Amino acid sequence: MALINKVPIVLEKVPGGDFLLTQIDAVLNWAKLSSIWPMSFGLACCAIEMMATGAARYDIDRFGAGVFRASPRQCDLMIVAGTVCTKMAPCIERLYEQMPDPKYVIAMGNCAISGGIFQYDTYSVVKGVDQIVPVDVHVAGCPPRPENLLHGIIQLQNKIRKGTIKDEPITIR
Amino acid sequence: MTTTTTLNPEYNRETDEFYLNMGPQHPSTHGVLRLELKMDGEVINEATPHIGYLHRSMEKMMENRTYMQIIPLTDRLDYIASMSNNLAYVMAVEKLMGVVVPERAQYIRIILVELQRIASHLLGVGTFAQDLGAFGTPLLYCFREREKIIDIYEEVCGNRLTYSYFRFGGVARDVPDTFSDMVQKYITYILPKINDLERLLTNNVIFLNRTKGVGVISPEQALTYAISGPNIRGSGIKWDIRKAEPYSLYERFDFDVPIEKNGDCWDRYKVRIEEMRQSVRIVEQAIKQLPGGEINALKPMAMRYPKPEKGSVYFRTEAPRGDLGFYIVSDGTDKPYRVKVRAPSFSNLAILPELMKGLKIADVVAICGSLDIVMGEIDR
Amino acid sequence: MNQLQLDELKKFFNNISHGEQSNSYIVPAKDLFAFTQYLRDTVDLTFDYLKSITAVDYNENVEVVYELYSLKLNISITLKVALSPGDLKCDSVSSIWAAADWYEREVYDMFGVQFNGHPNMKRILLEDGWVGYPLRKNYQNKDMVKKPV
Amino acid sequence: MVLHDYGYVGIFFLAGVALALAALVTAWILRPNKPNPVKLSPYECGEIVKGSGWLQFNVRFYLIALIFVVFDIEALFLVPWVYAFKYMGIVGYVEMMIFIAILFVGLAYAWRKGALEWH
Repeated sequence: MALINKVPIVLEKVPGGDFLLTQIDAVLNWAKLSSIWPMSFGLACCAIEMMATGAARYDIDRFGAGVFRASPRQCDLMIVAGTVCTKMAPCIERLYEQMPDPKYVIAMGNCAISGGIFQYDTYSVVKGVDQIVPVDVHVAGCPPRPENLLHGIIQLQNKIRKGTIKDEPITIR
Repeated sequence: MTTTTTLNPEYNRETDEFYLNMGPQHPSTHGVLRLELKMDGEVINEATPHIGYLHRSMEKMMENRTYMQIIPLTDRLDYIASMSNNLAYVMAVEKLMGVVVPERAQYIRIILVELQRIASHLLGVGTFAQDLGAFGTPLLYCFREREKIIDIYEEVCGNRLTYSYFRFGGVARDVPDTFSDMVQKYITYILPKINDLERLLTNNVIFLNRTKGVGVISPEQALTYAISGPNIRGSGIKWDIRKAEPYSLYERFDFDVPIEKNGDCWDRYKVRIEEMRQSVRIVEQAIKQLPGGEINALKPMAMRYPKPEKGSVYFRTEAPRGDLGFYIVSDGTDKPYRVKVRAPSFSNLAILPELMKGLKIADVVAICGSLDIVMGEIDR
Repeated sequence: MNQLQLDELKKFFNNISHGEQSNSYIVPAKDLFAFTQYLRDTVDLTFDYLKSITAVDYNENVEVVYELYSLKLNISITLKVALSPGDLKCDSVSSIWAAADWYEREVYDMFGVQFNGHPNMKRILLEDGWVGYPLRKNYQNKDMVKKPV
Repeated sequence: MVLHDYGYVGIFFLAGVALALAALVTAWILRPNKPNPVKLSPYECGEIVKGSGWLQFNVRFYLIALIFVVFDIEALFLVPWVYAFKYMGIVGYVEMMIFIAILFVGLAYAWRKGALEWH
């Protein structure tokens, strides 16, 4: 665990420590949520909508999430945009593992949420990416409009805003 | 396999071969394509593409759906030009059933398909320039123009990317009355923008060094690998299905087929730019001659549950990426017995290993961008 | 190619019969290679563009369908080769058209038709270790859920 | 307390080091540390790495790197000289020209020896 997680233990003994703790949380969470770097990881049609969100009209940069990094080492957010197939599943798992903590996943589009239109009569589609990686936000739509994706990112920011360093959720691996 | 360097006799050492995966998650492979590269230093000895990372078993699904339920599936084949997929599939079934589509519907179809060609080429050229290092500027310009086309599509069929707007016998609904002046406004808007794009890219020194003479496809190679669309016209073969086998009302419009001679990445890019201008010409003529009249030959029930008699049909159209064909075998029931999609990007990609030998890794990116492949229709 | 040219073709290949459509021919498997070679190499035919190779599983036989196109004559023809489900063997035309390499690998991947003489007869779309050929009508897969009609 | 000129340089140096260290330490305090074998495996576009990177490369890469370093340092020395050019007479000019000439001989030697060829 990081050193910062030991600070609350000390702070509880100090009177008014909780107040200080919430301030530290606020600063850390604000830093995390205002620069979520997504990984450029388009699978299918939703990738085109993700590019349209990154383009000028819908401009994902307003939320600090416009820097699409190529390698997972520099990303905080994996937007699974498209259909997850059985041949691609191990790669998605490996990419998720190779992202540094704290990391988040947005399942964009019905295919990533639950297999969507490819639910029946398919032998090579993974019905939902949450069978592979823990998903934070589901963005429905086929493909979801860029506004939906922006709404998903705002929901993710709200989720990060509620995080705290006191009891770091241990991700069961 | 080791190769010896020719630098200097004293320095003659064997160097080992280096394996590199330009894997499924890569910014410049235009989707989930994996290129396994065997390299000596920077020069590529052998490149083998691995596909199938987006194989969604579409052809198996199509065997268990009625004809109309397949239309949304065809949208997701080549998801950058889904209007053209719809057209190819719907016209194939119409040919099977022998339905004559009314004039107004055919005009609406041609206008929308040619606008789709402009949108698809815009995205193809934008990502091609982005891969070659022009980070942002051309891509954002192209997306701005493309968003305007998508506005027209939203007005007409309500969706941004997957339209499912065509039906057997015509189109699903009539176009709104603001349609013709929206298209008219777009035509006068887009032509100077294509010139700006050309001024920005075509004679740019960096763009030239990266694309001129790279990935040359000779006409014989183009034919034996069955590549099609702007890629084959880039190698000097004047062949366009809209002219060779005119379907729908294409023989009414005069437009010419742009070709370039020496078939490198630069020429394929120039063919795409020129094709955008030709598509604008077609839309211009089509919007002027747009007739009135009803928009669907079949009654609603016959339109939604067609039952073509036993037989098979192979129908192909000129999609933005090339020769998109549908082979449909019907056994008289309301579900097709077998649907085969002949995807242009499938054979366009097959030529990649042939072009890669001896080039550097930066050229892989240029060639992959210039072939303008889409993984959705390769993996089906 | 109208009826006249078919009779002229029969001189060379006597057991080619007419398919149900105008431009489709049923070709026995054993002289497919020679016929396609002839189609591509004769100067006035030059079917140099192989549109696609696909297959259809009719339960009693698997039919491999070749779609050819000649840019010179601007004519498309279809060749159909019927294979018995027991031994799915066919000659590979990848030495005539290079596009056939991937087409045949896909037909092998989906139907299990072996193309002898093919340089790299492996699966192309599915993982290498995949069992079974998905597009065959008798393909069973436990996680393939039937669409409720 | 009159700080000799070098005192200021010392403070400037310390400030630089302190800033760099501050960034590193805060990062070390804040970042979670959850290593696992897959996370530590090298990233290759989502695939398992085949072959290894530790192999004999062509020597030309190393030579080009060396030559670059030499002429990069030369440029480094040129910069202060350019600023001080007004206050130096002809002596400074000749001195620098000798320096450049020596390096030019180095370049000629490398070129003649074939270190710049790429194939």
